[in-house]
Amino acid sequence: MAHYKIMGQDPYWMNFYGLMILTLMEILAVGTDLGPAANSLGTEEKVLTLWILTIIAIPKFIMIAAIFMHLYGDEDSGILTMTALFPAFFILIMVLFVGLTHPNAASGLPDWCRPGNYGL
Amino acid sequence: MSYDDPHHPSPWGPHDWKHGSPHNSWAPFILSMGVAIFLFTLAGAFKWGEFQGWGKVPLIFVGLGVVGFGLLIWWRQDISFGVNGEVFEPKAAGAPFQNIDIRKVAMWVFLMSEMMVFTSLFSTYMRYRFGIASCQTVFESGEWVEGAAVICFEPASHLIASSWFHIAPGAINTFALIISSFTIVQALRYAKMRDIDEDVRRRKITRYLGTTWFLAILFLTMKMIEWFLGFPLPEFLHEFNHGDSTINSLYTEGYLINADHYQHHEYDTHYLESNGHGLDHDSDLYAMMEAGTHPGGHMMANIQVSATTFYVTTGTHGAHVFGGIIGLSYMTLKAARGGYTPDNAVSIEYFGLYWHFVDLVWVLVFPFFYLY
Amino acid sequence: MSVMTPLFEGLWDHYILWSVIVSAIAFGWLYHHSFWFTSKDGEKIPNVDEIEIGVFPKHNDDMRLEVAWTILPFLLIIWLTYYSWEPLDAMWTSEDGGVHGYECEEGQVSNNVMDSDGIITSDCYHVIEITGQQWFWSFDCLELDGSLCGSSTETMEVYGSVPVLHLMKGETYLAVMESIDVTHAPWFQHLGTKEDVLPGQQTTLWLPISESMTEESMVLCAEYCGDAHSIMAAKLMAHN
Amino acid sequence: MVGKRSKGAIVALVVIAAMLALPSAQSFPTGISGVQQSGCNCHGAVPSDSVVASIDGLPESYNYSEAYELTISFQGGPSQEGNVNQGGFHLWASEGTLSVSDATAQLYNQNEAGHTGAGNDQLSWTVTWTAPATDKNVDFVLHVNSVNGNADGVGGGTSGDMWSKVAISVGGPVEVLEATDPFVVLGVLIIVSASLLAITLAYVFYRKDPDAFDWDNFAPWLAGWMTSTDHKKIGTLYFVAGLFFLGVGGIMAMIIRIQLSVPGNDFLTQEQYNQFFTLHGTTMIFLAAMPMINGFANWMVPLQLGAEDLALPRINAMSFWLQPFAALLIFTGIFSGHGADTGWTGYAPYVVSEGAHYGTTMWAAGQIMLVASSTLTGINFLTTMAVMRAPGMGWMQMPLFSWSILVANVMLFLSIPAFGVGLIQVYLDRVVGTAFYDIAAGGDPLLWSHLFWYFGHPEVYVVVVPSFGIISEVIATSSRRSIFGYRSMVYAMAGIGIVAFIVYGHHMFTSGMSPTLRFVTMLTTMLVAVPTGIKVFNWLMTMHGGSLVYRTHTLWALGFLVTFTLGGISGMFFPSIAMDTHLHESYFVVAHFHYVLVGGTVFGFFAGIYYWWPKATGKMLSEKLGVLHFLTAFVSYNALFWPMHRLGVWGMTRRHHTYFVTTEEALGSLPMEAAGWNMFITVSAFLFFFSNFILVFNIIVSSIRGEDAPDDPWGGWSFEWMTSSPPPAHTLYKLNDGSWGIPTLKDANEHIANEPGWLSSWFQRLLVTDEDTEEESH
Repeated sequence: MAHYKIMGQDPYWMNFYGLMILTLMEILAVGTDLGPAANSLGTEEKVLTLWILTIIAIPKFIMIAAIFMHLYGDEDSGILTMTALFPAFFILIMVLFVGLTHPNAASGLPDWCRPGNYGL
Repeated sequence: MSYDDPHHPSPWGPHDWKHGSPHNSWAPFILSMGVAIFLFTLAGAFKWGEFQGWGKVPLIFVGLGVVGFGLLIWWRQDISFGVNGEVFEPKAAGAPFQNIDIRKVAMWVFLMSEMMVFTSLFSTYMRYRFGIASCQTVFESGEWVEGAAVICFEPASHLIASSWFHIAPGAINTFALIISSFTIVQALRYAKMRDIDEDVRRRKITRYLGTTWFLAILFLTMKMIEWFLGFPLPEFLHEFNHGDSTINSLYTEGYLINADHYQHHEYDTHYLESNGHGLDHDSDLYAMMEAGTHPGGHMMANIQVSATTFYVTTGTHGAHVFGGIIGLSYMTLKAARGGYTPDNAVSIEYFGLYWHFVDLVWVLVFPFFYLY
Repeated sequence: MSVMTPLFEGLWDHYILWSVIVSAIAFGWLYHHSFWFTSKDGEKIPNVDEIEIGVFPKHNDDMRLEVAWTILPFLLIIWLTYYSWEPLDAMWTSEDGGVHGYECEEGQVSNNVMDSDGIITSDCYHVIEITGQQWFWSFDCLELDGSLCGSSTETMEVYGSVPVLHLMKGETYLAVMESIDVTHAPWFQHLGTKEDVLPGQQTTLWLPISESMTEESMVLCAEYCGDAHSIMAAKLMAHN
Repeated sequence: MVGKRSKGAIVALVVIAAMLALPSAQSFPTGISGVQQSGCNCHGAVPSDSVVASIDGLPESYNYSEAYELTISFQGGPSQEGNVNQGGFHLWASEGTLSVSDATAQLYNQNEAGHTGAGNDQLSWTVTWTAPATDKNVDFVLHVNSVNGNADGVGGGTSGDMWSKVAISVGGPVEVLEATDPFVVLGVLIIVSASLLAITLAYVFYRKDPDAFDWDNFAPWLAGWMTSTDHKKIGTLYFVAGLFFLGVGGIMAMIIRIQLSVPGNDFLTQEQYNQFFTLHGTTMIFLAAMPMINGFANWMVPLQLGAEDLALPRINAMSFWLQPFAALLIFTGIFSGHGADTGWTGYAPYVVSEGAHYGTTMWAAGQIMLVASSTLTGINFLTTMAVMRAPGMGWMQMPLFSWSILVANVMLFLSIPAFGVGLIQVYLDRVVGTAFYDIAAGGDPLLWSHLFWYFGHPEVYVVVVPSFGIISEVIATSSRRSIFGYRSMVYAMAGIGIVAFIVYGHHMFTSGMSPTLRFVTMLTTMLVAVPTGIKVFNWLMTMHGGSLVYRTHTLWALGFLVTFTLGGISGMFFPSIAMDTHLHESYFVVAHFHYVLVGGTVFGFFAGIYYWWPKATGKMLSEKLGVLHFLTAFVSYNALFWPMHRLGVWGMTRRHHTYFVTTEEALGSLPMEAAGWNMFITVSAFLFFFSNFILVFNIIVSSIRGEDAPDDPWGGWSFEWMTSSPPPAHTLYKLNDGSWGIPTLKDANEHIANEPGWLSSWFQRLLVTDEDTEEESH
């Protein structure tokens, strides 16, 4: 249970309002024509949208985990946060090795993997 | 007597919880049997997507029925938990979890494995999303001919994020889940309040759990609409929807796991010309058509992999919501009977952790499957 | 009949050497201790560490020793890694030329040479195509001249009718491979090499035929592919 | 031909019973009228006895891929010389391919042939049938039409014509069991196995107390086992299941070895061989090794931690009961002759192709349940070890066996979701037709390999690490020393646990995976040698200055050191990619993993069984039989697996149902000596298999008239020796004041125990907020 306040208000309500606003922003970001903005940044609309969505998803993620799931402000928050973060390394490995290795296997070994590159 | 604990002679429940564990229970045996029957019979009813006839369907329900029966036993043993102060909530002894409820630690450990489940699904999605050229790219490259299907990746967001109406069910769901996350935390807050009237507390908990249950049902209903049903628009909105009177479901749009001849009007040069949008003048296809080396036409795509990753990932999330509904049904019932007191309010917290986790997954699923 | 390529044999001998050294240390130690530090049942057994039920025993450690057998194996594996890193240069060359250069022009020959480590380098290479399907191999010489590459079939006593790939000694080939159903893998036994053949994706495999290559050798399927996996065979003939 | 389907096995009886109960699932063309394009439009309404059809040229049993010229003819009916038209035929063959050689016959597809317009005036036709390359039972169905040739009347002049049909079946070079519907098979299977189980249970119940035997107590006794949530009872159930499947897997291995004893053997068909090695692997890893580990863990972890039970007893029962039902699903296929034939790795896309047997679906389904079981086990053990250690027992005072179970469960728990998701993808692909591994839709075969090995590599460590724990306990206790380098042992084990996740690419060095990833995993794989080396040297050093007591478990532990070190050394050959391209998928690999999984895991289990048997049952095992078991098993085991290294280097391939040696006349894949070595291996395999019955015999003798065991027969220090042998029904410990309760651990290294190291003090600072520290200091 939360024993603290956010801006003097109930933390659950505040968190709820915050999540609502962020979600609205997400939907607006998708619905709005970001083409010109993307062009001025020298990128595509899709890429810009993805960046906005990712950036909004992070605080949402933290807000739910920290306040609703009591990973902030409780006596046991520290160790439970550590527990929740424990798989991070393994998640990273899976995303790198499974998710992001290109399916069409490259035919060549890059230079940095070659002994010849280091004069060996 | 061979039962492990003479205090609890019945393995069918209910238990006398003052004594703690162990208890004999039939639930594990029956649940396991049910799962096996379900997996076996489901594979009898479909083979490689071909329906094998209705004759084998009742067997699936036998499997589900056995699972349900096992769950009932489990709950029957649990329903007395917390009533009349019969709480058995051991605390952790050793560092670093000292004085944390054991079951809370177990819940977090369980969530670790759930994280890996969704990481696996997301890795699958990333591998295909980045490994297969998107249909838009293939279309504009001109490396296709009318009449032969090309393999390409068509993200569901191309359909879903195409208009405000299409995105509506997903957007409503996002709000539904956030609100339900909030209501479950409210239920926990009232369950923990010691200084209010017992009856008020009972009603508050029941009401908040019931709302959560309702929002979860709403979530799955919206999902049905979005996947299979679609919905009609009131007349004054038609003009905002290219004059169409209905919003098509993904099913109607042909976005299916067996869609090896998928067509979309945006991959049709004739449509693009007649619609005034025209083709992107920078694209190779435009150049090829100008030069007369490409006849244009309607591209056909094999989008089975895209549909598969979409349905299975969001479906796994949906299955978690469904599991939550089953849990919530029991908890609401128990709350209505006054089964939650400040002493065992933690049960709501454990379920809440699971429920928030489902919400967290949606925070990732929604942008990457529905919007991007 | 030798199945070991000079490259494999070099690595193998080196690894065997270190294996013998490591096992000599470990087993010598084991046998010494298991005969030296013993006691008989019934004898009064000394209790040097004052072991007692319910008491976590006294630590019995020695930082220097433990660090020693962390560092020494680490050094050994660094050496072994370096040793087996070298042949990697020749295993996958990048698109822009490597030990096997670029694709041969019409009429050009590879003239491959093997160095003392067993690594083969060539002036250029020829491209051939290998297709796997349940349960036979097909070899395609593409535009290569009959004097460089050929394919035929032959009835072997035990495998029945098998495809035969005829390649020339001194020439280096790059096999571009694809499967039309499930995953297979040709194991060129006397070349000591194999690579999976995947459906829907191309993989490549170097086939440097050195002068010392045996005349005829088997090609087996080394990735389980279904019923007749074990008789999915082919023959490689190396001609002068 | 008909009637040669039985090889005398019980399996065949089951299948025949099932077949009698069910009409064949194969769909035959039923009568000429049912066959479109048959070329003779249903002349005559009913079949006629007077027309006799025949096929000449069919063999009793065919040879692989041989072409047979079949002469189709008929006699009788209205057909006569001089008719304008005389007859027609339609031939259907269930397997192989048909082809036609002249204009009188035509092909509809590779299974169906018929006559042509030009062949209308014939009484016999010729077609060629090419036999399949595998062992099948081939059914032929021939329809013939005898035509009177009248051109009048309605319906193309069919009046007065007659037809008839004949069905013939031909076997392959090796007999094949007929397939039947898995539903019926499972039904029969459940009844048969349930009755066997009932008989066994009744006997055990009777043996328990022969004098007071009373049927009225039987049901409650049985229900007591089936509903128990007590960690000791569930541990025993795990052992029963694990040992049972160790036997099943062993029998499969023996059958495999018979097949491989001589080159070109045909004891098994290819199909049968494929199913046997698939299920041998799956059984040994998932149904034998894992339950045995869980058996040890269930029994010993709570006892070693000084806990009353596991954290979640009912979940624990659930983890167990998922396993027998999963086993039932995994084995479903094999009894219908359609067991999984994918290898335990089940590589895509073969695993989702229709070429893979139907049993593969159930194989995946069963493993999904095992994944669920392992996840629940993981939750339970991780929680138990985190929260239920007795007072005074910090992480760094946990006995090493508990540590090994902790590390194993962390690895298993975090890696198995990848496998579960992969299996669900395969199951969905095979059942509802999703397209994860559908190549035609762009599916990626390597995705499965990645998901599988992301789990598969940690999994092999999961299986072997608990053995490390057992060996650490046994070596220390037998030497009467405390383990050398307790802390480096723990760090080494944790190191193995983490490295396990980043090395899996070495299983895919020849898979077409990105070479960069191959290079990276080559480097990481080399690293595995370091923590493993630390452990081996620490064990050796533990014996230094001790006084080794030779008991059976000591012998097994020393045997483990020998075989595991050899297995570890042969493992170092694989990360060298240039060598791995030759060794991959060869018998060198088989030798290596049997050295670590049998010489490591199973030897460790044997040591554990001899070590903890007195504690769990209260009876001593016979030392004489134990030593005999060790000597026979150790010698035959090495004779069994050591020669396989050489076979692998020579080029003997895994998963091939047979092999051929080069003779003077013919080229084969192996040198001549390979045949002799294979025979030697088979003989050793049987010796090894039967030597393990000494253990079974020892167990039986011990349960009937073994000596009573003291509480601490070997002189160990951890809590399991503080309770009675066997422990009381509700696990509690004998305290110093004579009462029963939860003990407190004292530490002989007080000064060290109270001073946290720099790492733990850093963690402490992270975990404990400032307020708490202040409170403590007050």
